[in-house]
Amino acid sequence: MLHVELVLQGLVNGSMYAVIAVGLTLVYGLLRILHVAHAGLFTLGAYITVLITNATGSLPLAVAVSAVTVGVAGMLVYRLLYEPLLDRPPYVALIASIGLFICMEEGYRIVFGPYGNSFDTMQLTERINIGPIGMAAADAAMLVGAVVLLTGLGLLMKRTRFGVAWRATVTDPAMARAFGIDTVKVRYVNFFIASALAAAAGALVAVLNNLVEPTMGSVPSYKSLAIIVLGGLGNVGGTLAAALLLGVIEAYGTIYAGSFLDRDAIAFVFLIAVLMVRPQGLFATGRP
Amino acid sequence: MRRTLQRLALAALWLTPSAALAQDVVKIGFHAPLTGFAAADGKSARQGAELAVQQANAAGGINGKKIELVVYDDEGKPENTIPLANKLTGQDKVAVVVSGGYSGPTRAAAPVMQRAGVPYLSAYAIHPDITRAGDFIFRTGMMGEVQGRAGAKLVGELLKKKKVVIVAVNNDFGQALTAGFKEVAPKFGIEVLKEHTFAMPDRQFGPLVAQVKASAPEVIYAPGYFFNAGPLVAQLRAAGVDATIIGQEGYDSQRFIEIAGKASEGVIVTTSLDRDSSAPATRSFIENYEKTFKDRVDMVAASGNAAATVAIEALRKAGSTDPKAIRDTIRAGTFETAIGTLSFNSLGEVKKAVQVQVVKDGNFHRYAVIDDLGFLAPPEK
Amino acid sequence: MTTLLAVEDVLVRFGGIVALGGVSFSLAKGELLGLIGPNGAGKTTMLHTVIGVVKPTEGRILVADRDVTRLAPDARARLGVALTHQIVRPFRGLSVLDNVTLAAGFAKTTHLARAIVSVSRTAERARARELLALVGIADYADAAPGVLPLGALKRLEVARALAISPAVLLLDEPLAGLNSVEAARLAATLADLNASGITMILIEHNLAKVAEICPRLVVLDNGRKIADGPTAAVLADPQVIAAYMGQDTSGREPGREAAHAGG
Amino acid sequence: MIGAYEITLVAVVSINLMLALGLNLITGFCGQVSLGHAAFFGTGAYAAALAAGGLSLPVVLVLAGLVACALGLLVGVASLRVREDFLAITTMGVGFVFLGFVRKQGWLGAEMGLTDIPDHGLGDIGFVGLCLALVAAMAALSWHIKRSWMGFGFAAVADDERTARTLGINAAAYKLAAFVIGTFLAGVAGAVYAYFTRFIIPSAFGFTVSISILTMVIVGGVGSIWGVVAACVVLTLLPEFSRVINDYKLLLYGALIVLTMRFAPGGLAGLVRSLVARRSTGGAP
Repeated sequence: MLHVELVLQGLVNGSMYAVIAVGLTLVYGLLRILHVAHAGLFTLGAYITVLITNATGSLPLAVAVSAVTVGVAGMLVYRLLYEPLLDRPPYVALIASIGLFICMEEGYRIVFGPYGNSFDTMQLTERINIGPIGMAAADAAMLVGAVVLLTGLGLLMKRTRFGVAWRATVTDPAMARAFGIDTVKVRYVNFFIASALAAAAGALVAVLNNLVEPTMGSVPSYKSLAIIVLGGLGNVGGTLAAALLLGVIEAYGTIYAGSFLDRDAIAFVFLIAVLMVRPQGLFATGRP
Repeated sequence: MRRTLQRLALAALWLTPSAALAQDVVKIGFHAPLTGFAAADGKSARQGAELAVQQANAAGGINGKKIELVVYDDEGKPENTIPLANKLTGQDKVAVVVSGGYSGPTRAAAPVMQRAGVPYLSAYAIHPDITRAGDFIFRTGMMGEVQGRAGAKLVGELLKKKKVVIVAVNNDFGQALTAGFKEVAPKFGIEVLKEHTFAMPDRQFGPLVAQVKASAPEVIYAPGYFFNAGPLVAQLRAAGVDATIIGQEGYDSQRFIEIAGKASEGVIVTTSLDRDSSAPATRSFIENYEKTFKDRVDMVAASGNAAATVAIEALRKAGSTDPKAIRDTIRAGTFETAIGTLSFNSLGEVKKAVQVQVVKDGNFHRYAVIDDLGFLAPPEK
Repeated sequence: MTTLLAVEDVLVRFGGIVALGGVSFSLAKGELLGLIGPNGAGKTTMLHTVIGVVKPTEGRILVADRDVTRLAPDARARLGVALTHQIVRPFRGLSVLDNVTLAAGFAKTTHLARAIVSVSRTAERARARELLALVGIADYADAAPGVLPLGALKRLEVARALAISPAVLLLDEPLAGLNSVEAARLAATLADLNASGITMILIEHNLAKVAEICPRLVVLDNGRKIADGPTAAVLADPQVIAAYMGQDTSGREPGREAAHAGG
Repeated sequence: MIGAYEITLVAVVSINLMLALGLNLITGFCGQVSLGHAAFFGTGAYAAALAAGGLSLPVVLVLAGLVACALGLLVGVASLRVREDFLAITTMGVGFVFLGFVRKQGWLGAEMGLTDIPDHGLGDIGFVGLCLALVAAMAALSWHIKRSWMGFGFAAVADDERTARTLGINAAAYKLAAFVIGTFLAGVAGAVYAYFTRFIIPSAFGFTVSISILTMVIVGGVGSIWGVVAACVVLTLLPEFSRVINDYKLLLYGALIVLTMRFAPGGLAGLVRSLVARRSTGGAP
């Protein structure tokens, strides 16, 4: 019974990681940038969701507005910050991204205040019972939301022209251009999708915790880096598996290893152990 | 050319200087985490202290002199607080300093204050070492262990429950409260079934909740802050755990009730602020705070206010800015503050009752007062 | 004649692909061996296995009768194995001169303790200038590699490899990308160096050039050695011609046309 | 006038300089991006806090350095397995594991930290003199290494590890050397920190410390000693000088980093180089 719940809760956490980290891996796969500020976009998505829901009373509307706004914000980040730095060593973009993330966190604190915000009326407070196993509706929403979003992303990547263009650009940008693929457009769309996913993750977390705060991106900012590395940098499927696996490991670790290591340390012990055995992550990298 | 200008502008930005002003006033130094992970508490503490200063100035200041609160951001970092403390004592020449910060920065500043001979009041930091720095150092808030003991007394004596699971935030606050609770738990026949910790940034407690549920305790003793406690309490209740939840002063914010919603009903906390108090100092603080800042009071604001009030009152009673006179005034005096009547023991630890509040109809209300000062007595050295 | 380099049954697998399927050959001191074969035959992989950046799945590499299969590239370099890259890899953060100077200081960089106490670069700089002059790019000495034309970078590769005073020099298409005058000059330089005692393996697509410089050839096709012997005999080998003609095995015409097929 | 404020400020800057110079050896000279420098800083601090009671100050400084570089050697060996971004994230993991371990160790004071670290006995001026002497020694060491053949080898490994190896440079040994020397400096910095604050808590050695040190190195201009020193001094003092705008100072800090990376990706050193080059070639194109 306990184990069923631990696995379930691990998957809930893992699917939150997955939705954030998949966006990050999309960016990494295409541009090899460790996009720390992704976590800042996640926070922005959460704030917009709460503020618009409180103003209009409609959560779905708020999520839609949030996804579009944050998607555009992500494209702006690419255009204004990363594009000019693409031919620089990768740490330049990394530090720029960290600087931007600091600015975003501080901006949210100054604009929205340090106390955090909540929904005026709590969302999804019901409890769902399936046989002896019960879970909060918000947890279920997290799971279902992640499945829907990631399936959608999977279909987009496999079945659409954008997906083909994206994969071609990842594999060999010069070759993709030679085949008439607009690789610049691919990058913009890529940032839009990745950032919209971050916004969706932010919305789901806002519902889950009934709390959005300026610093809510700090844990995802580094945890999701660990996940995309674990999944084999740039590998979308690997990221998904790594996120879920880490969620479950953390769930067990918190209970059974909590007396000598904290949750982050448990996650990173696992990460380091994996990398010592498989230096390329659990799954092969998306690029050669 | 534009490129060059851009670069020159950037170079200039690297050389930005600064300026400072001085006035003929009585200065009270203040530091708190205004940025970073603890910025919420920093803001509350600052507003509480500012309110005390505003009210004192409106009432004519201290012996005709206006009070100026010199506010610095300690960012929650001990090493940054050392220069800052030296600046307050050396450059700003403050008469008294109030810490609205956590234990790390306050521990770092205390020896500096002691050496400079400037009275220092810690509003709500819990680490025992703070007051051990010397005779100029005081604490107006509860030591962590003391509050932990109060928690055990609440569980064992007032609620008459035995089976407890502890779920504590993984920092000095959580560790100190847990230690205090466990120290006296046997005296009340309390059995600690399991002990868990979570990290300060954690907001999702699914695995812990599942484990707590499996342990089936009567009481959950859960030291943490409102931003942990809100989601934790909501998730416990959502999972069908109906054990009594005991929180502490970290919960004491309206934000806790907003986050946890209906789940917060019935949660009992040990804290410093009594919302239903009829004491004029408390009533006046609550009303003025909510009027001035258009926000609800919390424990941190009340503590910041109380520490600043002690500082101002001591300055007034001492009738001078001689630090020794101020120190002796604090040591000997009794002070009416937002968190009750305060006096200090030989170590500079506060002697005061612990307020027990319960969440009812979306507000904190008085549940009990633990005023067995013998039981609560902080160490004398 | 003493054997300087021996490759024994070397098998290299990348994932599921067999890049080299059990290749053996040996090289006597002072030899100049041409390593040829169609695109994808495994020539570059062969050289990378000899220098050690690729580890063979099976087989052995011996340098002067010493088994070096388990040695890292730097250890092999210290035994006198040097490589020039087909796709140039200059240190882009160092000047052209420093690229060669660094290599010339291999005696100082070998031991960390010696490296940290050694500061003077005078002797190595002088040696580097000689080598740059030898390959004909002395004018570029103080430039950053980024501004050099490909031909000059190719020659920088050779100068840098020579700087470690190699016993065996592995040349991966050093002449590609050079115009005919440059190529002829560099080819002549290489022949002189060989005459001075440096053993060499040369990968080259232009079979006419190969025939001109190399007395002996090894031919790889699909990761297997299909011929090994004196140049004229190898180029006349029907199997070699077939390999170069691809699927079309009907053209059994030996001689010069086939020799030009590599372009 | 030099008061306690200035003296303690110099100490804070010095500690950061020691950390930045150490990381500059690893990341700047040898090209191994590390996001876990605070772990070695913390190791040195804890070692010093435990040893300071019984040993003299010079011994404690060296011991702290040695303990930190023992961990550095371990991480360095691990770093040989992973490259580039994988390495960066592995070192980040080392930082978190260090912190998560220390937080739960009763003998290290867990969350309450270690306290009662004895006075260094040098007096304020003496202590700041020690700090400056250590910084000067570390800067001189960096300068020497950069000029030496070891620095030459570092540059090659940073530039193209594989090619460096084909030229006889034992890249693994060089990387280990960079880790060992760099983490030794971090350990010494940790000891100085312990003597400075006289108590230590785990959160002083967290991820944000690693990040801010790396930021100093990159913003200063990778590998440039004076650039890293300048960036370290300015970035450490910036919040101090911008106390007037308390509420916006971290925003300013972040903005300065973003703008520097965006318009001068070579960092301060690159910025100055390009301004000088522009001047000598007579203005803009």
